[in-house]
Amino acid sequence: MSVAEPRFHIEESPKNVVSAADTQLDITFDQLKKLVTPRALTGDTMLLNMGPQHPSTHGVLRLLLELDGETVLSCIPDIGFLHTGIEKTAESKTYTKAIVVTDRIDYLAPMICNLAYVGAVEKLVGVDVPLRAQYIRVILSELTRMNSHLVWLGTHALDIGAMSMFLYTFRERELLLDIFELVSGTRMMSSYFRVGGLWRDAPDSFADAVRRVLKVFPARLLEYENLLKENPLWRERTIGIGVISKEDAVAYGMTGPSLRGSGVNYDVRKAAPYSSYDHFDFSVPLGAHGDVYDRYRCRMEEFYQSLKIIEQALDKLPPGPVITDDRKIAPPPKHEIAYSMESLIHHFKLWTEGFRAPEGEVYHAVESGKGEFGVYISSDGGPRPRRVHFRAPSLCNLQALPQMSKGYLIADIVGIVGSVDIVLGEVDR
Amino acid sequence: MGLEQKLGNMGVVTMSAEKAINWARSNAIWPMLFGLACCAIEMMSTQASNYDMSRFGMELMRASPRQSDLMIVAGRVSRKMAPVLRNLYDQMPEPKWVISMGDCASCGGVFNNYAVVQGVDEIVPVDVYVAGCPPRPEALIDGILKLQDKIKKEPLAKWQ
Amino acid sequence: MAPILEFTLKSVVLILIALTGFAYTTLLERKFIGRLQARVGPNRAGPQGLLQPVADGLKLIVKESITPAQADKLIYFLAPALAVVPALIVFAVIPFGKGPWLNLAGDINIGVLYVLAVLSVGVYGSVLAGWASNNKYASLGGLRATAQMISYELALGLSIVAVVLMSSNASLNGIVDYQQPGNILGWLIFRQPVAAVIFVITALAELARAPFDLVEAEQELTAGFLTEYGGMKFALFYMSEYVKMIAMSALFATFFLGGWSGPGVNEPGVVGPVLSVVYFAIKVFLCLLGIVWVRATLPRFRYDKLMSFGWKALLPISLANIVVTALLIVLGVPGYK
Amino acid sequence: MEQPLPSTNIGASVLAALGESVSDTRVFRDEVTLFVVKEHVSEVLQYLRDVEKFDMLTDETCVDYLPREPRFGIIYQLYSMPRNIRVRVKVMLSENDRSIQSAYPVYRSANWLEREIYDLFGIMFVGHPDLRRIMMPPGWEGHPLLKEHPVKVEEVAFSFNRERVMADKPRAQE
Repeated sequence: MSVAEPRFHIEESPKNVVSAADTQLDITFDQLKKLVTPRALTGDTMLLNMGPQHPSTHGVLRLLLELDGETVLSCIPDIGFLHTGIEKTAESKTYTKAIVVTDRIDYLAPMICNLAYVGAVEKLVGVDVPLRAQYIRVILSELTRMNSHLVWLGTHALDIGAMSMFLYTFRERELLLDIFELVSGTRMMSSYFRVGGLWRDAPDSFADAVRRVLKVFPARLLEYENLLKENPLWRERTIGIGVISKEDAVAYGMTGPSLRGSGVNYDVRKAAPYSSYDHFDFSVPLGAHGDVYDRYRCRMEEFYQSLKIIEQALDKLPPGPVITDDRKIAPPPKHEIAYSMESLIHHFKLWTEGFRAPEGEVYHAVESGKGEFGVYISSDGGPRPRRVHFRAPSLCNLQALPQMSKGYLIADIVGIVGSVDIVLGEVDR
Repeated sequence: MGLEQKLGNMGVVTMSAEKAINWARSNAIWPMLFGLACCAIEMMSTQASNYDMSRFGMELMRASPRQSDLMIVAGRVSRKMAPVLRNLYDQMPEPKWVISMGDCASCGGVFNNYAVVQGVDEIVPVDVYVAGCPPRPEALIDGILKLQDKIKKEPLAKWQ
Repeated sequence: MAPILEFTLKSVVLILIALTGFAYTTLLERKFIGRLQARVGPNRAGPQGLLQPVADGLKLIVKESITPAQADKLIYFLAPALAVVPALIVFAVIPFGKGPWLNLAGDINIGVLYVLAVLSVGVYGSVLAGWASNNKYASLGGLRATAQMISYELALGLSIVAVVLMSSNASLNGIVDYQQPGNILGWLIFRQPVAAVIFVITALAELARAPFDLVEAEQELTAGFLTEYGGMKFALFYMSEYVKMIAMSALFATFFLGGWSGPGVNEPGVVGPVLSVVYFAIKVFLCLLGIVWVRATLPRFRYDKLMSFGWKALLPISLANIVVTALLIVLGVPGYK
Repeated sequence: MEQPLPSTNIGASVLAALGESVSDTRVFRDEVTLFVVKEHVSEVLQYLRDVEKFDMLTDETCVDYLPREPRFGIIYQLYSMPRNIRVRVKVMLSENDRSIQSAYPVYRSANWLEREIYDLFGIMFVGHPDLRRIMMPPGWEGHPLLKEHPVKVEEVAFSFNRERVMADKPRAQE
């Protein structure tokens, strides 16, 4: 393999043999110069494209790596390969209809995205959610968090070469998907939460299904721990890799387990409890060193905390309605439509026009599996939002990748990317 | 394609060869390790223990397009990804097949907007469309079985 | 019978056996790893999926053969052959059973040297493939193959030296004979456990199997040196990997598990040789299962850790093992004579 | 300023310290928004970070208020980890002058967020180290999140117009 032939020479510096065109990025030479070390321009080091189709970039992330041997000198992420225009689409839909696109942002944790969005709309229009709905939301959010962490664990272990882990975690994931299917009728894109509550009450077998998860999971988690926690190869591959300090992590806006792995105690569930998270007793696992292993430990501990929250919520689950009785926001029950003129009008208005929100702007954040998932809505007083913006935790966490990956080997890069737990649907939206 | 051109029209010999080769091809489809979005997660579920695509000899997901026969376009294809996707398709050796998994890949799905390609058949020829958002693993397996049937009926002479 | 005819016949039979073995080793791996991962594994092609390797092979043969435009054509073409041939000719010296007929090249007295030499040639296939593909991932894979081979070849050789010291014989038949005083304790794995462990580790590294599969580390280098290979050329690399797996298992069985020895191999007539072949096959099969099991369990080594492990841990240990073995032999400790 | 700022949130001392830079404040649903004059945005952010301990820029985005003038609002969501409070800083930009000082020197997390705003809205960030498109492909023209950009790109095919729509649809070649 040799350095690529120069496609066009840069006039001022005839020594350069690498052109911006070689990187296949949309980049000028001056911009490239700032991103790589000077050695890359003389062909002394190798520029390697990783992605967008690569087994371990978790979708379609693309990394341009500058390598000296196998050591990474600089890492330039290139995103946008999954840019879906979700924010634009949400602008063109009514508040209720836009719930379906939020599922597809973080498709590993759709319920949490739903929760963030409906939470923001509830804040905007000022509506209260019945306690039962809040508790079911908490249960489902925590199940979703476990779902997200299971996929993370499987793919992260697969990246580092422990291939069986992937199949075990996906086996357990089916248990969770069964519950989502039970309540919403679909495995992944549930769209189960509505503004003001839930689509409908959870079926009777819901509690049993969740209890089954509570019963099965501890043993399965122990299996995972046995396979990885003390495995010398795993520790060798993760301890001291991809270190990021507290200050850097905060400056890059990292949130979630990636931030807590560095020892910063910030969890939206504790800092600004939503959906009655303050009713439950749980702790926030913290790391100390900010390396891949600590982030791994943080997420593993979160499994146990999630189980704890689910158990409490299930025990305390109150009876009652699951959606607000504000007919201007939530549709009336079907049987009312038959005999109440007013209900029929409400129903018609809600499904044709949607409800109107007061003019203003709100920002509502929840803790997703990846970090702080925020929704910013700017309303112009009409039935459609003027602007919806999703604050994606993966985007900010991924921003720190160049900082985290400097000086490590290629093999570590895949581990670091895995440990940050990105989901490209959310990064690109 | 190499073999068929050399064989030419040899009547019964080609017929038997055709059967054998199509049987082999339909039973050893190696998919490319290529996921885009939500559907990719369901594709991974399909490979995992509960649904187990390996029964069809398909667990050898190859990361390199040179070694793969089937491209499962799992998820929405953005305008930025489209040239990459076509490039990957061109790098696959013949014969090759494409499954368009999910609504976004098949027709744009809920995303009729500036960023998403309205159906991956604008970029690569598709053999089987699987509906759903995302399709259940059973639906994907059904799509694969449909593709196997299709492969079994393919005349060798078609692969010029 | 003219010797040339005899050799040809035996070679053909052996190669056929090796290739069938290769095909069914792939199936074994897929089935066994499937079971380990709570899956079923291939079961649609033929009864119980037994024809799966046939389908794979036939498909790969009739697949379009691509040569990248920028590749070094000749080397690109030769590399797969360079990988397969050494893997196949290792079998020449391995005694498959009792009696001269079950040994292709007869009893050559430098069998151990031959094995080491041939095995180290095999890596050229990977290196040249990586080089000729003109692909950055492939060349990284090729470089890794070189580094890995150099780091582990030495320890592999030294672990075999201990075996040679014990049996004072460099012929593989001699080593097997040495290990069969009639009971299982004659196997060298019990008297040379350190050498056996080192042999297992270095053999995995030599095979580039997990956890040492850095050469084609899928998650890091897409497919490593294989990235640009498809169709039949890819099948040849695939073949070389699995044939090497069988060869290494056979060598491990020969060096440490008493080769073809077992109860009843000294029976007169046909029974003895047949039994010996069966024993040998069982031992090889168990070794193969072990290799697959390791793959399903362990994470991958990292490149630099792999190197330092090879040079800083395995090499000194294997040297020390030789010194201790030599001392034990000189002192005449029971069991070490 | 009709109602006083909530005491749990940012204090009135901030307003006194920032003086002229803050043109207006608004409280909606207990969320405080500071309207900042465009020229002073860097100093305000610097002050909020260093003195008021707003150590994290959680989000930065843009809103297109199309019929209105000034047309664009750049939104900064700040969070103070030690004080556990949030504040929103808003800078209005007019249609004709779509540029603003970059927040990158103050908050490193602004890097990609500003690239995204540049890509989707066409706002220039002065002093940004690496301002290029991030979401859209290199050859893309225009900025899709502007209100004048249409949402739909393709007519939806129904049975009555299916033939006409399908006739225009591009098809891939083998």
